[in-house]
Amino acid sequence: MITIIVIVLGLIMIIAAFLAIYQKNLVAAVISAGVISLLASILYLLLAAPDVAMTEAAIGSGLTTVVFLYAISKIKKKDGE
Amino acid sequence: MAEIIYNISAIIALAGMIIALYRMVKGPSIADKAIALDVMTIISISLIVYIAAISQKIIYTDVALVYALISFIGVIAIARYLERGL
Amino acid sequence: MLMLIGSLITLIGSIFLFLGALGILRMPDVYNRMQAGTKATTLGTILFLAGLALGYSHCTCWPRILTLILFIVFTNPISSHALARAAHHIGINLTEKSVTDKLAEDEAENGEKL
Amino acid sequence: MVKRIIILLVIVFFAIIIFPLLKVDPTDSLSSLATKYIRDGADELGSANLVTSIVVTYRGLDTLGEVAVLFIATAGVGFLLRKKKNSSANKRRKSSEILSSGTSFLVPIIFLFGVYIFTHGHLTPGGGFQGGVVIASGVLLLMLSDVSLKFNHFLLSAIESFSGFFYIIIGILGLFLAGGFLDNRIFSLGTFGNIFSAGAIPIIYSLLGIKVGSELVGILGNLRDSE
Repeated sequence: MITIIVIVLGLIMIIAAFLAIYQKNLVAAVISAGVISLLASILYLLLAAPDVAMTEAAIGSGLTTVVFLYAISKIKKKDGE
Repeated sequence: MAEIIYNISAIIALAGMIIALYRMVKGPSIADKAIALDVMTIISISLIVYIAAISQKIIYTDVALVYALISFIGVIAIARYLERGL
Repeated sequence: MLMLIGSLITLIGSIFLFLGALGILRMPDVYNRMQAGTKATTLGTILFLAGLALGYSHCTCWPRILTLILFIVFTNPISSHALARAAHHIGINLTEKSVTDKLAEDEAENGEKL
Repeated sequence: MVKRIIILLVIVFFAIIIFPLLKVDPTDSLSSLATKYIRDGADELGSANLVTSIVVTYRGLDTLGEVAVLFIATAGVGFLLRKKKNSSANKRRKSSEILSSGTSFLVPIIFLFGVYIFTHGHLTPGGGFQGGVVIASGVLLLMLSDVSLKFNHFLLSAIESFSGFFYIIIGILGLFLAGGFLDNRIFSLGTFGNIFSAGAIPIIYSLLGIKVGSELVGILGNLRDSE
């Protein structure tokens, strides 16, 4: 059962990584990166590391998304001027 | 018997996650992708509690608590970026 | 016996989760997808967690699961609302079959973007 | 075409590397140092979470280095981003009623949960970094819902420096009262599994949480208030 979960989550992570690289829209790429860190924390939990899973959950899903979005909005503002 | 039904439930939830991924690949607008991210977050909270239950460790549910309290901030940030309020 | 009841509740919850995911695949526009992805998955998660807490009562304690359910009930509608408002603001159109758009009516009445 | 083939080869290579990890049993072969930590750690330091006692006490100097790295990152962000001269807060769109009232309800819960995470670092998974990130996420929610929120950067840096200062002081106290730098046995170890146990670990983790939280809030505030 655990093996099935690991294989399915790994496949979803690979697809999301491809999306994050090949997408033209930067915000969509940021969302794909968020999915990767979402599933990575479940994999850390399955490898018996709840500390790392909690760090990944707190940083990957909230803070890095916001930092990327701030950076993208600053770049867009510079391009508009 | 009961364990088999629990496993079937987890597999159905995983199938829901794959469908949400399809919407994230296809989704015409950014808002569609953000909805797919929201649904995947909810399903992963369920899966974390399932893993905590079948591996008999209470402390794993703390990770699910962090998820439920923090991950919606990312979706709100995407929404505020879209409406130019960031 | 308790475990069997809990597993059946978890099965119902997982079916709701699956239907929510199917809703965001099949619904015609962003707003319909949003209500499928919020309402159905919130109910599905509540049932899923309650079933697990009932079946594995020796290792998933009730207070934690109740706190988790409360957090999900509080946070999920807020993010969905913010996303719907943003989608309306950037001008994503409703599907052709929809009959009313109260936010657009209010904005036309006040003469500004709310 | 060559690019696609190279990508495919890289994927196959990583699959070969990662697939054996599925069968790893985390308990099968341990080095002698790890065996010593597992055998003696709980009795020696009195912490129910072994990872915490390794991170804070046995490898405490590394944690000090990590916090210093985070501090340098904050200083770099503050140095590189220019301050905005005229405030353009009214150019941003205001948030809705539901978001602001939901925020005023949720932010105290998020702060309380962050404090729970870093004060229970020796009993549950979690600790200073995780609690600090949760507190910074609460401030981030305030920033997202209130467009005219002002930060007092001087107060933030004062909180950050004082918590770092007391962290070092506790480390030096360990040199005199116990076995070495950052030893947690300067207080009594208490009952195994209580909140007030494991010596100085809860105090060190509280200071770390406050420090990490104020540093991350400083980064986010600098990113928002700059051009």
